[in-house]
Amino acid sequence: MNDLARSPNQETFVLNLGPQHPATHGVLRVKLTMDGEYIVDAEPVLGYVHRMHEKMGENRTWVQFMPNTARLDYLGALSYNHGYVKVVEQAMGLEVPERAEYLRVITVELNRIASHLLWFGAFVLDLGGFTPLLYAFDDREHILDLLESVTGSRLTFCYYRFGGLCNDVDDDFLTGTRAFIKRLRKRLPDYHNLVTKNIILINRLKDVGVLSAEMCRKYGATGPVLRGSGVDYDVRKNEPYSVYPELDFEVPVYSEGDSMARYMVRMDEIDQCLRIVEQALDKLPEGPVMAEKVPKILKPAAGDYYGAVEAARGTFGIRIVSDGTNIPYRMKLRSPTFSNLSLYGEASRGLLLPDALALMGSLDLVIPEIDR
Amino acid sequence: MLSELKSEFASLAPLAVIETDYKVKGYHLDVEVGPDRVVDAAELLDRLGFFLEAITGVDWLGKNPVGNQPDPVSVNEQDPEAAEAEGEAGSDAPADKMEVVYDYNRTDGVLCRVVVRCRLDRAKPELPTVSRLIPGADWHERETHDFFGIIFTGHHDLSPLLLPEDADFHPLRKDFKA
Amino acid sequence: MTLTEPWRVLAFLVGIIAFVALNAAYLVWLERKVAGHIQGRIGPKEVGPFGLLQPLADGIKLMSKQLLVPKGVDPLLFKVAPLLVLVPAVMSFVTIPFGENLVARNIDIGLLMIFAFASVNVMGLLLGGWGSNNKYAVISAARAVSQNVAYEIPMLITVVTMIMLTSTMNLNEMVIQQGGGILNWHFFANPLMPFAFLIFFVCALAETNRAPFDLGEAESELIAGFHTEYSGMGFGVFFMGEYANIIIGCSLAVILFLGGWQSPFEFLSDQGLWGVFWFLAKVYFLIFCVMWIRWTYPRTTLWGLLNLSWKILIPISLLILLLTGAMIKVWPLITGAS
Amino acid sequence: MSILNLSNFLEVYLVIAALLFGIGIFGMLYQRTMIGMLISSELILAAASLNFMAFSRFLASDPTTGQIFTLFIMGIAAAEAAIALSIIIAVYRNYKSIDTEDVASLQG
Amino acid sequence: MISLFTAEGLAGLVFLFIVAVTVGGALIAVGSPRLPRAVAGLAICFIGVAGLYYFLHSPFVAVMEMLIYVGAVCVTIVFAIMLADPGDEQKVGRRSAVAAPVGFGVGALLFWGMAMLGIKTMWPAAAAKVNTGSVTDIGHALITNYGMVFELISLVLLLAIIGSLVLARAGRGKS
Amino acid sequence: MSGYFKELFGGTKSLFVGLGITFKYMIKPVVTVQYPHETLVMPPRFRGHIELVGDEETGAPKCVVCGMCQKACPTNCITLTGEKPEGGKKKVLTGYILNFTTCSLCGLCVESCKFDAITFSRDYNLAGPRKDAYIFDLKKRLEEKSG
Amino acid sequence: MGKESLQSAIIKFAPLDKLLDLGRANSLWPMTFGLACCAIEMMATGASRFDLARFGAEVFRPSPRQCDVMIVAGTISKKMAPAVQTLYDQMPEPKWVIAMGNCAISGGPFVFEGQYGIVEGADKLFPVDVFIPGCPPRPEALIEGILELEEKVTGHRRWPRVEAV
Repeated sequence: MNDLARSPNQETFVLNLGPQHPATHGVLRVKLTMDGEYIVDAEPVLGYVHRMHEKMGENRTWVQFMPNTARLDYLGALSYNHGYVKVVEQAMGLEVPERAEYLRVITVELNRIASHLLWFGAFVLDLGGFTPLLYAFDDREHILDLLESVTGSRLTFCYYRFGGLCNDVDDDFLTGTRAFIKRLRKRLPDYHNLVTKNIILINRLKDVGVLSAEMCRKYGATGPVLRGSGVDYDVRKNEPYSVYPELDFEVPVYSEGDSMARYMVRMDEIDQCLRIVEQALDKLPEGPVMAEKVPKILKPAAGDYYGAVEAARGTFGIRIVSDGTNIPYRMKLRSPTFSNLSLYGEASRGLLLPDALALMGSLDLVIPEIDR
Repeated sequence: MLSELKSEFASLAPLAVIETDYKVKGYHLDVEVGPDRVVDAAELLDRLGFFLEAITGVDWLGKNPVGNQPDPVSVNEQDPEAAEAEGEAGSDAPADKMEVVYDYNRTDGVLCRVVVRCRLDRAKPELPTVSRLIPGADWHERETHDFFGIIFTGHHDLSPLLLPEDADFHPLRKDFKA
Repeated sequence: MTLTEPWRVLAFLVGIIAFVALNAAYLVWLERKVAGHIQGRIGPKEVGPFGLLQPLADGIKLMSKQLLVPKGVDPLLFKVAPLLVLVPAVMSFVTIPFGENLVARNIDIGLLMIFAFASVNVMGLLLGGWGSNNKYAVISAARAVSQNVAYEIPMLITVVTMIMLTSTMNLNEMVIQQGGGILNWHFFANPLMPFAFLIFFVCALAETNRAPFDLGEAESELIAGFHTEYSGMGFGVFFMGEYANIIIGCSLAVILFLGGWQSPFEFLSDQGLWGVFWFLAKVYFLIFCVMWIRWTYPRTTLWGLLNLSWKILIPISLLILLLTGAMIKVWPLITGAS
Repeated sequence: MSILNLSNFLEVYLVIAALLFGIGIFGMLYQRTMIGMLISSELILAAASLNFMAFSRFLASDPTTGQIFTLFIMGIAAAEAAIALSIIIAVYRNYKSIDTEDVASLQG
Repeated sequence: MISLFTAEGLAGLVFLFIVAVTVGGALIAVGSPRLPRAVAGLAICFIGVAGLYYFLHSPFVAVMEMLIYVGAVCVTIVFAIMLADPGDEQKVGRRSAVAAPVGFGVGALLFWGMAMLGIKTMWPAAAAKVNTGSVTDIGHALITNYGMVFELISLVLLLAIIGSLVLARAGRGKS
Repeated sequence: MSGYFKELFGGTKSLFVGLGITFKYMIKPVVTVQYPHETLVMPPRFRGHIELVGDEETGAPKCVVCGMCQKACPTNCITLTGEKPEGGKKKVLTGYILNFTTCSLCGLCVESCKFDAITFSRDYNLAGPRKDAYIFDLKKRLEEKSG
Repeated sequence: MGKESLQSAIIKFAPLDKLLDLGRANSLWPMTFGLACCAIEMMATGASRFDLARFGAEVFRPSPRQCDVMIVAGTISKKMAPAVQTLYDQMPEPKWVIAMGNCAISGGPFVFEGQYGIVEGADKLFPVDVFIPGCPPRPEALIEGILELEEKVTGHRRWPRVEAV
């Protein structure tokens, strides 16, 4: 297979995938050099939704940057909220009430499920199955209803504040969440029967787009992509933050490194997220959701700070540089898919077009997060 | 791990190696090297099993770089405004610098984040690329070049990554005006 | 049947074109409804009662849409291709028996004729894709053809099996042989036939470029495949051709295996219009299955597709051919029956 | 001989076959690409088969003969086309460097 | 005089149409410098020829003509064109100025001669046994009288398949 | 060989299982909320564009023109003007313009308001042919609502 | 009252262009075209809960040649603008544009002084027929937008207006 694609004298042509193409989940453009249906070279071209987040970070106060974090990765907005408040709280030395931390975990994990569900649907859509997308959306709507009842938005949540949350939850949310856990647990087997065990899907994903652990390390890939390659790395476990150490969950790891492994990691993660949410609901303490001593105007001490959280797609790192004023001096957003996508060029070489698209789908791209 | 690393770094003739408070800073070791040592540092960390999480730049136009103060904890404990005043009083005329920051991390369960930073003359920001060694650095360096105009010598393609193909501006420079 | 020939031809043409157009329109509606309900939603509803006027609206829309002939295309090929897809499909209806006496031309080699027309269809896809001067369309056309060629083999082998079994290529005669209740259908003729039916059905799906074999129009890969550059009625004609082909494929499956216009029970009438009813009922059931399959599975790849054809369908269909041959010729010798 | 029952006269077919033949010969000389010549040769073969068919229909004592000849011609022609085309492709591959470097406009 | 509104009249009309399709297709096939269009013309011409066969009471051969020529030969040619990229066709196909007139002359001459031959010859009266177009007859003939030829043709086809496979492979491997 | 058949049968079975699942969902009731005919109830915290809150008795806006919301807004979509009436001590709101088209619905303005003078509206289905229809004069809206 | 009015309109043999308008208004095929956050809400609108299919508008065509309406869902960056323009130009007449979300209306939250990367509104590139504000708008708002567009095409509204409460 590969020797065909590599021989130098082949007649190749350039196929421009995107910037508007159904498979690129937004506006990524991939310049493919093809020999027939084999890919000789793939070069992602980024920047079609570059929205200047880092520049905006230097123009707004610390609090005002909050809504931007939600628009970086609109599928897992709360993870990004969380990462941002975490690093600022760390710089300011703010204590967060326990209830707030538990609620952060509950909402962030619900958001992660929503993100994975959407990925699941969109991935199967890439592979040509339309129906699972709508089943996933159906479940996702329930999560969005829950989150909307708490945060007021469906997608671009702006819920966390430095030192806590902007709102407490009510009982309806708690019972609703429990009901949702029950519902999703009942529906997951259907997903597996309909999709995971489907022979067509297995044939398309098994041994397709194999990424080695070493390659992931070289490119800095994180999240389910890395865990699909057999590396047990999850910021929630390795660098415990929030109340994750008090919750019992596993990090699914598959060692095959193919698209199927990445698929399985995410599907298993949904299970684990449900476990986390359930435990957090059980342990949810009473109390305030906002720290008492939060200064009106935030001015972190001069210096730089780094914080990382496990977002749905991998490690979201945020480096802030403060010069001691109420406006950040520099804000660097390290988005996981930026690194995850950077290995695409090498990984897709020699693949067939549909396999390359399966690989791209399995990386779970959210383009605005890459372009920032 | 940390002490071991420190001794390894000593061989690179770093400008500063500072152990930082992870709880506040979010990383363990802050190393400053000269531009000629960036690749050596990358090689060292790569050999020890680190991966490159991100590369970024900071433009210190008309300011003295902050970031690796000797004791961030003590700085934090002080009145922040006093610290700021002190920082400014420390030197009279700030030399315009451009800083490149490399974040390294590990995935094998050992919690150790290393920051390697390199300060360059803002008038001529050039340093060697590490993308030959760590392919993942490729895009990060291109992005840093996009935003700051920092030139990574030896990089195979520094054309704009996030900005339009014909962009000739560097928006994150502090003197950038649209 | 006292009509003179020209009137017969005219009646046939009008009838078939109306049938195809109406079916294409309402099968799209049905497909959208089926898809909707499979996915827990309603589907077209607001345009007319139950959305029944939806096809009409779509038709009006498509017809009034600007017909773009993009730059760089070969205008002749670009315009001829949709016709090459639709016309053979319509022609194939000539020999399909809708009822005992309701067949436009009872041709002896009807079965072969349908395959001959089907092969023209391939030409249409190929020229449409090629004429569009669009890389996606070209790849799609190449895929569609290699797929069609690969699946013609197991399909023809299965059909040869059926010809051996029935010793005729006349479709009406085949149906007549299957009279007398459900158990006389060829589907139950021997234990191998269900497998033969399955192979035939899979091949029919592949030949008509339906999911999960719709590689030619794989949206996530090739935008809209060979009809990427077609707008308005050009696209509409491709669509009609596709649905006409589905009807033909399902009709053939019904005629070969499921008893054509015969009623499933001996005591229920298959005379006159009842025959048409049974025939259409079976055909629409199979079409429903086609849709059901489309909205259930992900798409295969070209590789998977060829593997399926060469590694599974062709060996098994050959095996069925051999065993059937043995059953017909050798079994009587062994048992001594004539 | 009315214009509407031309189909019942042998001569009509012979003229059509001759026309096809002439067109084929013209194509052979006119077309310079190998595929073009192959196409022309197919026309010549079609002309020959048409003659066989016509004679078989109108003159032969055993009407299957012509049909069978035509079938054989088809077989040969198919084989010939396959071989010719694979030769053509091999030739193209070896003697032509084809590079389609033009980057597509934003299609789709 | 046959009226247009009878079966025969209509058939005659269809016959004329088919002749037009055949000749038109053939002209497109040889006259077009664009290869895909030429193949389309060829396919159209073969559809016409199939129609002529039908009028010659041989539906089986007509159907085979469609199946083999349109479905197989033309598709193969289009495939070959795709593989060999016709964009550069013009470079190869530099045709000399005399090719067209000479070709036309020779073609016209041959057509004229053969057509005259066909028309002027006094053909014997139609044979008593007119073919009925049944498949059974052809089948019988194929495996009785022409069994040997049938086998030979199979052999030729097999060799053709192997040969083209070898050729195609070699072409790919060498680069 | 046995692997071949195992895969064949396993695969075929998986296909039929999949068909069974879609059939199950097909006969289930639909989940669609038919929007213009039936509507969802927005949760109490739903964030639409902001709206001025009127005093219960007088109907006049509760806003005291402190400008906190304007300052808190990350995208500068709020412009408010006020003037001191002659003799009056407190500022009175004269105009409160919300450019909804640049709003990011973050809610920082509502949080920053110490007087509960602004709140989120329930408008969740805005759409229209004119762009400037979404530059709201909130004061006017309030007056229309109360008056 | 919706259905009745449509049927009666057809029965009365409305003038041809009125019929054409009715056909077009009830068969608005959007382009599969998402730019950013709003695209997800656009998908949600097509999904089971809101089901755009009821209005015959769920046929998301990936090829611009087969689309009637382009839903600009998200931020148009300056790098993307030429591509969006091309797509618009590739659509055959008659065509419509819906600007979904604040970014597509005016650049949304990404407008600030000295911004260098985005186009401040789709109407800077081509005429826009319907604007749907929100960040992102709820799926109902997109349905409302489609209905608004139908109103614009046919000149009257077949569906009840929903007042937010």
